[in-house]
Amino acid sequence: AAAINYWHHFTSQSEMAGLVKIIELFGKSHPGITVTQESIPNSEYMAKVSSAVVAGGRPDTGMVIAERFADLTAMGALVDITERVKGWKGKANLPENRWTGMSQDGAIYAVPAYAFVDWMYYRKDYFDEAGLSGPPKTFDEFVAACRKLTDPAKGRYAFGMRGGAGAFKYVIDVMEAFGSPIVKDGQAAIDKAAAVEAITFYSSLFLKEKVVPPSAPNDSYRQIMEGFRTGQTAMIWHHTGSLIEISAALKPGEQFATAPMPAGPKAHIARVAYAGNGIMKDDNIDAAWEWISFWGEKDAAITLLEATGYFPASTAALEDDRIKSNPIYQAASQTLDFGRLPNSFVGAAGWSENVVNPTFQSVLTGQLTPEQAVDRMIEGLEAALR
Amino acid sequence: MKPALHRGPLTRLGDLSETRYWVYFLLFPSLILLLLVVAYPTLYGFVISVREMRLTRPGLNGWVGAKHYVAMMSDRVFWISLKNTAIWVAAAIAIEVTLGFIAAVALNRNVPGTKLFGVLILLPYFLPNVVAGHMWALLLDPRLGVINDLLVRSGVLSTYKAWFADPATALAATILVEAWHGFPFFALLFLAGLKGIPEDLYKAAAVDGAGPVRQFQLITVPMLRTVITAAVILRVISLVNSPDLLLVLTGGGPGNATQVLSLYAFQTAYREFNFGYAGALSVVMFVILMVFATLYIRFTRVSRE
Amino acid sequence: MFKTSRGRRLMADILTYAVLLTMTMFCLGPIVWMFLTSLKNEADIVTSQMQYIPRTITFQNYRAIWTQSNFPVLITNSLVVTTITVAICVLTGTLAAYAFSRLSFKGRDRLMLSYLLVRMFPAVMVIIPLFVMMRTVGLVDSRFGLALAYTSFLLPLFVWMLKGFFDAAPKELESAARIDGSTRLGAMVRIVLPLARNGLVASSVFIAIAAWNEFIFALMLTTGQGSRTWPVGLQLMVGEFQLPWGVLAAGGILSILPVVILFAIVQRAMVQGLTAGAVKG
Amino acid sequence: MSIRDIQKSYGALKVLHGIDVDLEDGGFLVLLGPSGCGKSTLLNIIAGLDEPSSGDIAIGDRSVTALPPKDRNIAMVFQSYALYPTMSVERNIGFGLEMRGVPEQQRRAEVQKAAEMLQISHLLDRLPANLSGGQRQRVAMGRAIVRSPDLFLFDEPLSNLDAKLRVEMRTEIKRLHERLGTTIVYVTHDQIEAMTLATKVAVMKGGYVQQLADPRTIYERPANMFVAGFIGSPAMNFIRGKLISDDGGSRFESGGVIVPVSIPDSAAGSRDCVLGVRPEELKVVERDDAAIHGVIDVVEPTGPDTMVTALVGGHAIVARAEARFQGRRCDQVRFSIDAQSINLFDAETQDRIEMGVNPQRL
Amino acid sequence: MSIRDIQKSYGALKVLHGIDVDLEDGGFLVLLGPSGCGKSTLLNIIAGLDEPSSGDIAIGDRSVTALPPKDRNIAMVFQSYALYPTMSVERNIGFGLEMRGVPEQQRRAEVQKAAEMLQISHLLDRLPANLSGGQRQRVAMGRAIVRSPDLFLFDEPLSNLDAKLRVEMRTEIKRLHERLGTTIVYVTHDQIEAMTLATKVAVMKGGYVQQLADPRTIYERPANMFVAGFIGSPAMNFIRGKLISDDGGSRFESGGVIVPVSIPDSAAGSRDCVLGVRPEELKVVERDDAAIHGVIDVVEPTGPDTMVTALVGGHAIVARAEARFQGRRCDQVRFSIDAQSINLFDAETQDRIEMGVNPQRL
Ligand SMILES: Nc1ncnc2c1ncn2[C@@H]1O[C@H](COP(=O)(O)OP(=O)(O)OP(=O)(O)O)[C@@H](O)[C@H]1O
Ligand SMILES: Nc1ncnc2c1ncn2[C@@H]1O[C@H](COP(=O)(O)OP(=O)(O)OP(=O)(O)O)[C@@H](O)[C@H]1O
Ligand SMILES: [Mg+2]
Ligand SMILES: [Mg+2]
Repeated sequence: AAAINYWHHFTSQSEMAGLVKIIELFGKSHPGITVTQESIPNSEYMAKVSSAVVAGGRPDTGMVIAERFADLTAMGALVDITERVKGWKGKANLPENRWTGMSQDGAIYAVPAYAFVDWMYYRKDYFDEAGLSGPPKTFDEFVAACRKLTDPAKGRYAFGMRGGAGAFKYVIDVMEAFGSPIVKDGQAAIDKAAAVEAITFYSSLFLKEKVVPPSAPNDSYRQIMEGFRTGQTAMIWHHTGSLIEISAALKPGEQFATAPMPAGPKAHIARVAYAGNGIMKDDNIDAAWEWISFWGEKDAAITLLEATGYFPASTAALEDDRIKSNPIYQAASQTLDFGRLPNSFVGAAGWSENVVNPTFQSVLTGQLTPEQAVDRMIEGLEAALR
Repeated sequence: MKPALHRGPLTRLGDLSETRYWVYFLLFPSLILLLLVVAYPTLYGFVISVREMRLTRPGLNGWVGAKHYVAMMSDRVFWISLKNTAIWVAAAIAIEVTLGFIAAVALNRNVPGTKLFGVLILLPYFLPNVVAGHMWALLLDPRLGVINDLLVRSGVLSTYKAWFADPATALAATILVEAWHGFPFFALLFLAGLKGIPEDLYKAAAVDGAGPVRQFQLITVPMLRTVITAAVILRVISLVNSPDLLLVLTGGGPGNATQVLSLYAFQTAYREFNFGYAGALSVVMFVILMVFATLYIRFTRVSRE
Repeated sequence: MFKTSRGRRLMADILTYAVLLTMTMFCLGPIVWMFLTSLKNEADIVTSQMQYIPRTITFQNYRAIWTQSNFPVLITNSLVVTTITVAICVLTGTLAAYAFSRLSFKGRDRLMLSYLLVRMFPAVMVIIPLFVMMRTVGLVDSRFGLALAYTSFLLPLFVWMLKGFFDAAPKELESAARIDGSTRLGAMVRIVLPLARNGLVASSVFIAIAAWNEFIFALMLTTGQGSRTWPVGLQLMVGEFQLPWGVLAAGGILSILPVVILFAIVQRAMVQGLTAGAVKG
Repeated sequence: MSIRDIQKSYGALKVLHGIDVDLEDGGFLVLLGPSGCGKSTLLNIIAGLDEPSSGDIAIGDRSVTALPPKDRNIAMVFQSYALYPTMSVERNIGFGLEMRGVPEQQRRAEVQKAAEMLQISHLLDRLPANLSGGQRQRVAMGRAIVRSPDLFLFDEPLSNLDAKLRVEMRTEIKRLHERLGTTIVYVTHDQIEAMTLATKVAVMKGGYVQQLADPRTIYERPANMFVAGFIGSPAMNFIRGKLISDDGGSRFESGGVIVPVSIPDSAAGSRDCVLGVRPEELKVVERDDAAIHGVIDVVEPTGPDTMVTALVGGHAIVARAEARFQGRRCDQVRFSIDAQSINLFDAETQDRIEMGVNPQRL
Repeated sequence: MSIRDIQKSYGALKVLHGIDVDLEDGGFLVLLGPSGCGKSTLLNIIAGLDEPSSGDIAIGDRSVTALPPKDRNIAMVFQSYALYPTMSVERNIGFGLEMRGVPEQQRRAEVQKAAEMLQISHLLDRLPANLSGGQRQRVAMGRAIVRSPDLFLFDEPLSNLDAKLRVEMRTEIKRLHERLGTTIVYVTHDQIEAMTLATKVAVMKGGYVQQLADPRTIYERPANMFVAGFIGSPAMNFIRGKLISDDGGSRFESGGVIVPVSIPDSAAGSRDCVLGVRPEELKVVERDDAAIHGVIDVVEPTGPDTMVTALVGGHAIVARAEARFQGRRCDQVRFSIDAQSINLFDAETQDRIEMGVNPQRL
């Protein structure tokens, strides 16, 4: 009998419920292996992993999301599992694009399990009220809709912009949508003109158009969710993972609906971030492999979907009726066609959180102009890549 | 005393206690403990600060001398953090000392009910930083915050304000939270100090013609100076060193409006995995604290004698 | 004419009450609000219309925190870690404080000062080497290891406080006991410690509160549920996909209960102890 | 100064039961009594630091009962000196003037004058912590003097000093009083201080004044046994016995001790009473017909004198003998009594029995 | 007990400079000196509570220098009494026996015996907090007695008591010593205690023993001006002047004061010296040819006596006059000196100048 432990950043009630079920399932099919799970707050996950890498004490297995993949492999936190994957029957259900975010230089380090698919939630009732026929498809339409939906007198704003923790995600999205790459061949590749345009556009929603709640500079997940749920905002950008929470507060289809992210002038950006599991140390490598590959199979994926609404990575699971027949999920399915992986390069996390976030906040608060902000981002990116 | 005890190991320990080695015996456990849990890590921090240690760039690791310190001089965030740290600590301490003093003086009057008030006023100190942080985040929330609601209702504000989102108010808001959380510490120590002031001094001053204000100025404050000195220095150390409240409240934002050194070091180490630079930041904090403490202790001693 | 001086005293009393009440409101208001929040439904909290008094009182949040968060385990861990911390500090710190207070030896003052200075290295950088050390002796992720880490900043505080209390206990009592036939050790255990009892309680409560509330070390040095403490557990539940406010508030309320109870028990001893220590200060 | 029927209770505890005292201007009143008898309470009431439950106080000819301390124009010296530890000696002394808005220039001059009088001019820049006990005492007095108050209050100002200094400072205070002529109320439990300093002594016990008189009267004609025993060191010797009056006059008898006394209006008969005689009135004699025969218990040479404790019929009797006294423990010893100097007390009421003069010496 | 060349330094500060004292068994040694002279330090070293920097201590005939206090078989009474506040009086007294493993039964008996001797049997169940000062003092003594130690140590045991009680307890200690016969070392800065109690007094100053002798010698023939001034209250009067020796013998002259003295080996000439005379040796006389003429400055009746301070050529001179002395401030006063009782000190070394006897009375 082997015992392995597993680090993850599932914390909400629904996530934990899903995880517990998966462990249960796994226990049934692998009676010889016991899994102990340890949940670590998402924001502290990398801190813990890194200190475990420096000081020792890594877990057997851990959750790997696409954004962190590069950092994790760079610090040598993951074990190469290419050989095992090759001989694994479950590989059939995971097409090639699922693996790109989990491999580097041809070597595979994690088995994909589920995906966060970015999309937009909007208040259907507000849209109807404002005489808008449907969700905006481009940035131009988006701005136009925003203007209509905003009414500060009623305390209503069109868009719940995320300016606090996690804001970088959408800032980078908008930059790419305006045609600026971030990193090419391991070199900083931000196109300054395009990036400035992007930042100007995005921040103007707050600064000029004032279609964003004044609290935006410090709003993170919780605040934009509450803004949306309390009816303060009409649109928010997020991913499939929050569907359950919003559905609990608002009626799907009546009060709110989902749509793909609007397209930018140069590109249509929406992220499909696969998350998987990797092996972090090779003491119990066989048992560890059993566990992480189990996540890639259909049973586990469906279980997780049922509990959390996270999209399965496995194509077999995607065929499931519960996804196909639910209109709310259509936007996600559409996004799967054009969505791309998040940027992943060594230092991405640090740069995003410690440079992009504060500089963008500074733009929102008027301390920096978009030009200065972009300069700082480039400067920070070059430093991070050095 | 049981005769058995006379022959046991306790007796030997007792005999030891009459020798000159006793002092070593007494100091040994705590010294060893501190050397282990403090001295080694501190040394380690110093060493790391002159090395490159970036987890995500294992290839670069090695001796780099003063590189981090040089880099720090042109690091904008470092200077902002330094300034914020100074403001944050100074303002928080000033408010806490003031509030603590007022509370202690009021409690020391021993009006009926003082005991209850004493416990109630101490409550904030019992809360973990994490809880206090989240609680105030809710109180000051731009949508759900009751403080905004009260201010709007009373006409002070026209709309809800996002206190933590506006760089003009973010630092002040975090200071308020810290003050709320920390002032009972001072109240408790000052209360103890006040009880130690001889009653005769007040009587003498009353006979000499000093009113309550002068008595406070000329007796209460000077007599509490030792306690104030000690409490302030302990508090400064813990405020400078622990990032947890800001970690919970703002994460340093918006922009770098609430970035302080401890938080910056934390983020450098655990978000950018740049331990070398974080080590250098820590060393600088350590040196600043040392210099502060030395000057502070000297200054307060000199003025006392 | 009694009125004038009585009147003056009355004014002072009124002022005192005004100050105390204001302070109490300032201190208690947020906690009361947290309490109210903990009794509300989510719908009464996340609402565009401020709801002061819960429309329906629910204990759902408490139930939720109890079942979801592993609350009993977390609280037990916190209790155990705090207890061990206090125990270590009392065992080693008392000896050191006694030595500083009662014995004269070369470099005493300097050593005292260096006990204070060790607190000055930021926690952030202490964590990694500490972790390395703990791992080599197998203490990572153990409650004992965490307690040991706490001593790095609590032991000096404890020693400093307790020394003050020892200083306040008359030296002659100890001499008397030694002449009566105790060893130094015996005199310390039988005479000095009982005398400094209140001070011991006061110092212990101080560090107990600090240990109970500590976050950064607890976060970084524990991994498993086995040793995770309550503040970390709570923060963890908040996580990215956040805990509902009601549950969080319930957690907050639960987290002060043990401390308040502890304090209520030792309040007298603590205040007396502090006063005794301050007399000489 | 006059005190009228001052009463004071702390809750249910009554600590002063109607105190009446009058003191002429320039007088020196000593409140004397054992610990807890209410001396400090009374002094605090006079100072205005405490409020009486009832009664009235006048200083000079104005009633000050309702005035706060600062308006009573008094100065006070505390047992603990109560020097402001953070201020220099100069500022300490000048503090009362400062509070009254006296300009700096004048203040300095006054402080200088007081300091010279007390010989502490060289200490003006120091902090109280750096002074010796006697110096602190002087500073505390300086603080009082400089204000030229109507009334000085002293609360056991010497009891923190060691024996030697106490004697010196006592003389100093006496000299000061004679020089300044200010009225003084002085609290102490040391009867020698009371004897040497006072123009009037109020002996207190349990919140009552037992006797209010000049020191000599108090010493020689104490109103009751409490006063008699409290004043004098070593204390007055008490011998229980009987007062027998018959045709041959009156006499006191106890065991072998017989002392003829003259009681002006004595009914014939015998009553229980107590003879009080001070140690210095007992003379060691060789004569066989001395009044008292005893056995030496303890011999204590103090330098100028020798205190002899003898056992006389179960009583321990102390006598002050010459420095050259040579007796030792267990030796026989005989004392004569100067009948003029004895006191008689009623055994029951403990009050003094008034006597006439009987010049005969035994 | 014998103390050999005890030295003690605290860091750079040397507080004892080689102390040598011998005390016969059953003797009563008083260490007397002003505050800070090292008395307590020496006592603590004898007790073993402090280690000497060098030197040797023997009790009886065994050297105890290296023994911890518990093995020295001593008992000690502290100024603050140092009663264990949490233990009953009985346990307090019996604590030393308890520590030595004496069985309960026997302990009780011994405690009872000691308590009876000190008349505190009725207090055995109380806690120290509920005792009066004098009672605490007795308990502290009980704790010492019960152990029947080889040596008693007292560190200012009476200085926390008020004047009255101090005198009583002093007698008590004297009586106890005579009864038990145990060797005692007793620290005080009160010279009267030293005089009355000691069989041998060591006067200390600044870490040196100034004089070691029996009380009478110390009082009458002090080794130097320090000892002379320290012993006696009021202090010895010093008059600066010249010692003039010529054919007509030797005499002391200062202003109008002329006192013939007999110096055994005096070279002719004159030298600066100081005359010391105790207050009780100055007699107030009416004669015109008295040695000293002065003006009264302060008159202090103490009860049995009256202290008269007079100004004589710039010196303040104190004399002990009769209780009935009637002089007042500014009156003329004349004193005669008993030439036998004077002391002469070298003005420079301050040491005593040995004199022969000159029986003439002025
Ligand atoms: N604030 C108070 N509350 C209650 N009782 C008090 C208070 N102050 C004094 N007493 C009581 O009043 C009585 C007289 O106290 P006071 O201080 O006047 O005595 P004292 O004669 O000055 O004694 P001592 O010589 O010890 O100073 C004492 O029994 C004391 O316990
Ligand atoms: N632990 C110590 N460290 C340094 N100096 C000390 C220490 N203990 C005593 N001294 C110094 O040694 C000297 C003698 O002290 P000691 O206590 O023996 O005086 P003392 O004669 O007992 O005085 P007192 O009459 O005030 O009790 C003093 O100057 C004192 O300051
Ligand atoms: Mg008093
Ligand atoms: Mg001493």
